[in-house]
Amino acid sequence: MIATFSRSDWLLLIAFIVIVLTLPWTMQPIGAAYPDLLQKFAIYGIFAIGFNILFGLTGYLSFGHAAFLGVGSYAALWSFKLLTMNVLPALALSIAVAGVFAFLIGYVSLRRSGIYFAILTLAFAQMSYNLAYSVLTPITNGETGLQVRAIRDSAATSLRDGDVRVIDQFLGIPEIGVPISNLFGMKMSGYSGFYFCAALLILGFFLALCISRSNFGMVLKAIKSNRNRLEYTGVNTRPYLIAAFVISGMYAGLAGSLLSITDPIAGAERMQWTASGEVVLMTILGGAGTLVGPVLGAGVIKYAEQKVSSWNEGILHNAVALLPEPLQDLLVWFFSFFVGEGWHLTLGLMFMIIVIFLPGGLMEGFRRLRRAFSGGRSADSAKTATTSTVQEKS
Amino acid sequence: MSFRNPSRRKVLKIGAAAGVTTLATPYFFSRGAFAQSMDYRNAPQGDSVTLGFNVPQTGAYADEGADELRAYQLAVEHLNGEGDGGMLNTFSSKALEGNGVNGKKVAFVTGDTQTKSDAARASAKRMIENDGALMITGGSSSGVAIAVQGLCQEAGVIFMAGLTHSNDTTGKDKRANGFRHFFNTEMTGAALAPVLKNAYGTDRKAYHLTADYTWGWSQEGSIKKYSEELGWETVDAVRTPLGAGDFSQYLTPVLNSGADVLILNHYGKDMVNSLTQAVQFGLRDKQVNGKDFAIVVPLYSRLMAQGAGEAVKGIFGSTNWHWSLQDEGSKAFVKSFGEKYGFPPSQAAHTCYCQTLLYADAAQRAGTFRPSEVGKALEGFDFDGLGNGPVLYRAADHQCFKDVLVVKGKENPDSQFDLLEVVEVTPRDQVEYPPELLGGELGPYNDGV
Amino acid sequence: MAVADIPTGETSEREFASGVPDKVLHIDDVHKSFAGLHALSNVDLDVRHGETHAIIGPNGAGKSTLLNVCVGRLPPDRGAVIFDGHVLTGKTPHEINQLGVARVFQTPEVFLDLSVLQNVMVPALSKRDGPFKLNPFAAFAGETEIRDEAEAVIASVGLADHMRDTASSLSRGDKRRLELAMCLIQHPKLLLLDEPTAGMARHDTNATIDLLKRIKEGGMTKVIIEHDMHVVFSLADRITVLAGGRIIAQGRPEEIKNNPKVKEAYLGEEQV
Amino acid sequence: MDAIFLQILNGLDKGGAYALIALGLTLIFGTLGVVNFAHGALFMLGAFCAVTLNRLLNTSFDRVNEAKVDFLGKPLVEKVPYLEQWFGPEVSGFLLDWSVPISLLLAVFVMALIGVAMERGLIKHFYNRPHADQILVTFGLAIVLQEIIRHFFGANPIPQPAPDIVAGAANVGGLLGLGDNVYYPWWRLIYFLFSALVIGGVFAFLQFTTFGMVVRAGMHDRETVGLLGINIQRRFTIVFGLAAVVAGVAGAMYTPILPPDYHMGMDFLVLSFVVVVVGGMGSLTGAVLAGFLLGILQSFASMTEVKSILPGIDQIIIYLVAVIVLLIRPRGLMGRPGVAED
Repeated sequence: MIATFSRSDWLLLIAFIVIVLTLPWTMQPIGAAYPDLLQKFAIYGIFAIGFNILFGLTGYLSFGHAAFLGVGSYAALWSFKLLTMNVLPALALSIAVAGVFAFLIGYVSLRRSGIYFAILTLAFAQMSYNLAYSVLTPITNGETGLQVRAIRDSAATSLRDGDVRVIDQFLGIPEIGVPISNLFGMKMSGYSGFYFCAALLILGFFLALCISRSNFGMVLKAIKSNRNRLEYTGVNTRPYLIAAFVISGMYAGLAGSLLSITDPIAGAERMQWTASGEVVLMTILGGAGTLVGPVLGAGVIKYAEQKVSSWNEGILHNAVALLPEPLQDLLVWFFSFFVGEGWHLTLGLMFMIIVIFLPGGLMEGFRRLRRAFSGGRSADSAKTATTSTVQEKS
Repeated sequence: MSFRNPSRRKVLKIGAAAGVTTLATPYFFSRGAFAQSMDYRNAPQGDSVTLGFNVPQTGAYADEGADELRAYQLAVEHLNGEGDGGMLNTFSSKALEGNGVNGKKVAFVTGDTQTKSDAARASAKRMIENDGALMITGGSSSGVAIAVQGLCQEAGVIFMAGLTHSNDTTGKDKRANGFRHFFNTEMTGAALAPVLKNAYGTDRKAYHLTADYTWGWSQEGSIKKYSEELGWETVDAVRTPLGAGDFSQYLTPVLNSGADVLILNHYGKDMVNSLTQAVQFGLRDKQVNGKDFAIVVPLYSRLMAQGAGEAVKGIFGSTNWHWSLQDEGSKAFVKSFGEKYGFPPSQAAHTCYCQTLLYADAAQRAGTFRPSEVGKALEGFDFDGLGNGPVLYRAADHQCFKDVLVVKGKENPDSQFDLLEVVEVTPRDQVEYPPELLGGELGPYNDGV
Repeated sequence: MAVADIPTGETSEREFASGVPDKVLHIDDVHKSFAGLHALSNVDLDVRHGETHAIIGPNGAGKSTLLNVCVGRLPPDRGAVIFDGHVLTGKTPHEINQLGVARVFQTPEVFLDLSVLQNVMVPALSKRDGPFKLNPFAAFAGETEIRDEAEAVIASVGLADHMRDTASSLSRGDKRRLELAMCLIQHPKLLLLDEPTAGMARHDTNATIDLLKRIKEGGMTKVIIEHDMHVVFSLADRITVLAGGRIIAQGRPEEIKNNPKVKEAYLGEEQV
Repeated sequence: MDAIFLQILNGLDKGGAYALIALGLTLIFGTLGVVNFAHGALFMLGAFCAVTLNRLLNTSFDRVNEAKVDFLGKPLVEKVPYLEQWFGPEVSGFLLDWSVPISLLLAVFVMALIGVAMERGLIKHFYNRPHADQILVTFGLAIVLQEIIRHFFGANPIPQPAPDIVAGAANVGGLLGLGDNVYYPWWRLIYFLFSALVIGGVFAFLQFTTFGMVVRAGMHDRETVGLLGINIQRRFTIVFGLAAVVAGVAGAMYTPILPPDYHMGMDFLVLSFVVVVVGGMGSLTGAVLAGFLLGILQSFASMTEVKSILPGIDQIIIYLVAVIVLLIRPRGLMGRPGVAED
């Protein structure tokens, strides 16, 4: 199977690995080189890659993927509370639970397509969110969020407030206060947490590349292209769609699990429809159907959420400190609409601009740039550029 | 809030300094520096110390967040010796001299919690990991406060909670590194009960509408406990979905339930909507069981009450602080806030200002920013002059104990800010409870090393 | 995609004696009406092994309905369609295809986002691997045998130069060739063609006729629905004439040409 | 019995609001084929028309009142509305009291303008783009619109009281002979009547005018209408304007029930989509039917009697109904096949 990668696929994979692993250095100039944001880049990158397997390949727009993210987080937390602080069981449990959950929702939702499918997934996710916030509080700890606690003294303490961690207790792993998630002793916060997420991001990217290049992936793309034709070609599209839905749900579960692993708390708002919308935006912003686009989109949105929102007027003033006072004030006044508390406005405008002018997302922007630079040389190179578009997309 | 305001600009520039320096410092260098002084997390290296103000800048509580941020900026100004000094002049502890803290200028970074636990933690992590903040403060909901408090405990910095009213913050979910100045539902219940008894008597039937999440339940529990002690009967307690918008389907059953008091355990937009609609349904003007029907909103926020407009008139509730208080501290705070921004501060602004001052004072008295030392300086600290009379920071649960205000919607307000009038100041000893009551465990301090 | 939503009716597979052994397709007394309007009534039709059978008729005669009944898109109200000993009635399109029935649409239906080679690989793999195979790691790029065959088929329809182009960049005529290639790779026992030259220029039409003639030499059974008499008489071995949902004539081309009933049905239609 | 009657009233009232938003949404979808995620924002903009009018009427100058002091102990600077200065307190008081109903005039004008501008400037370029693109660009627009509103009006809800005379509750029981225990707010009754009127008006407009006939024909088969040489484009613009006006007046009239804030559009967005989908994308009757159905079901699901059997049912009832309806009727209650399925 690996033999079927073309040379450009290998180059893409290697470039991806290099870029991801060097993020702590390359992100410094823009002030994003700190563990939490890097972790979020990787985690939401995984989420978006998985979402893209459904949306980018089959064209089915799910508005409920946050539900799987949330379920994955809760599953990981319960693994911490009941079994062990080691992250491997948590990962496995999250992916499995999210997969089962995705199968149930996908089995029902995929009976419909188009907007009806989107609303069905939205409805399931909103039901999960509403219930998790209120009546399911015994499992989710509602508004406060599920957290890791110290080992409970007696069975009278509820499992929400006191953990059992049977495996750790059995192995006699000592605990002081509230323990930290770890991979055989290596703690999963800070940079080690980032590299753990990065490794899984690379693995997830590699799997997505495999799927994209496989016969299975080709059928998924054919579904997007012309599902009716595919049925008359002897392909039963429904199991393919369910498989794609479950796989992308498992990616979401993995992402949710990593959220809990790097930061052991799980809240219901992760399942809200706006969170589902966020991953749609990430994917489209970067370029749906491309491999790198969703990761890029995830990075841009998380950066905006974390950094652009923190640029207050003071920072703006410093940024333009070399300019004369009145001009400074004018610039600061103008930009203060878009940064700090105005970062939502920036986000909204960014989407409008991307969707209006670059329907293929940022990746299409790069392609156009590349074409603009190579297009001057010969008609031939322009043609190669178009075919490489196909290559890239396929 | 004009950008031309010179004093504000100056503060902002200082505030930004920290952000920009760290922005430009490659992390390996800063890590190296950190490694040299493995004293405690984010020990300040230069001549300034960075605080992280984590408030909701987007979402339903954005206005509250904006007010908190104003208070923080004012506090930083006062700590650095600018402006009129505000409550520093009335504060009983005189450790702070208006030249920063421990000889270092105070700088700050800001972040947006979006009133979501995930976003709030991410934002706090940025301030700790990237901007070198060694204290995080702010927040406008209990879910967020508890989430960020847990994070600060893990990271090894101090958390000074902003507006959080749930018992859990300093109860079940309390942490050694976390401190709360704001009051809680338990105190609300204890403070409201006697006032309700005077106003409405002991023979009442109460109907609760409760926001269906932890804070709502906690509030409902406290009010039930204290009102039933009075002899009130609880007819029903109905849970309403968060953000329901239209509450009509929950209000109509109240009319025929035989209840004569409606208790709205809602906050924020839910409170505005349910109260507005309850009044529209004529509940405030009704007669039931031969008594005037009454509505009670246990936790009032003036900013939010503005949204309910006329509907708040005559409605009882509790609040942490109100700008119309006439003690020296409150007057000084209202003056310096009002002159800077042109309107009086909210209770959220007040608690955030106090928390910043209290932290700075504790660090000054401890002579270090090490969380464990600062924490010990705060534990059992008795102070006065910050607008609530004599206050104790209880060592056992890191909760402030002070008088609680019972307020009522004003019948004839003078201005748009003049919505509430203080009807009773319930003294501190009436709202105190044993620390074991709410459970939880502080655990050890974490200095982040 | 709406297919899955249509009630499938009686699906029990009855044993049907295939009767004459060289009958590939047997349409047995099929009725279909839409809102009281009889689109098909009493249609009996046999298609013999290896023949090219054309179904003609004026507009609204029920040709497309008949085809849709054959491929499982529409359930008949009564009667059955038997293919190669299997009852097709109530089966889904992909099941019918797996039995060996391939279909060319009226307007070329291909996978516009995929390359020409991929367009042909999809049916090739569905023939080999069945209606569903979950193996995200298997890629045809590594399977020379089946790929070589696909490339050969593509070359045979004259698209060798377009192997790596996306289907959306093809001309309409080329899309039709591609669709034919997609059917041919499956070596279907029966190929259904729905107006394969509709909307084509004369030049393209002739090229398509040539192509279909070549396939005919391979001995594949074909049913063609066609409007263009030039095409019909160039290709068909036998012709069935539908009018008003009923079969009015059946026979070899020359018989049909001279059938008065057919002339009557086509009265006013320029092509006869 | 009274309780059930009141819940039906609640449901009708809620349903009226849902139906009004969904009506415009499904109209836009049916004629223009556009999925408009900014429709909630239009509802919000309508509500802010009421706020704006109130602010305009309150435009005032400062007058120092030496007799009173402000919170800083300085002489109180009173805001005196120009209206009061010019026409005296009685007229200005009357205008302010009736500002919500009066704001309907403003809302009709402003929303028509916004609607036309939106269609000409943005939406028309998206007729042939995939639904996902339409969703995203209108979602982006919704964020931009609400952030602009937040910039000027803040994040807190702003109270907009109904006129005094209808601010209280009506003795519905007395009117209908059900006893004296059934009270219902006047304004909600008015809102229900208002929504019924607007819905009726829109239906009449589409049913009995030539314009409406063309639009309905366009909803049925856009290509054919285009082929007839009718300038469908101009009509689309008007339809979009109409939908914006319906959403806008629905929002303006809703302000006394729900004090408006910048985010209210998003709160209604998901709900209105569920209503449209349950009704069937592109079906006007479906949207109205689904609006009232969901409103009434939501009201009943909130009753303590129901909740004690199914805890949390009121949290999910809307979505649950959507799922059930879509699984039983693939295209919603009244949807046509082939619409919005790709």
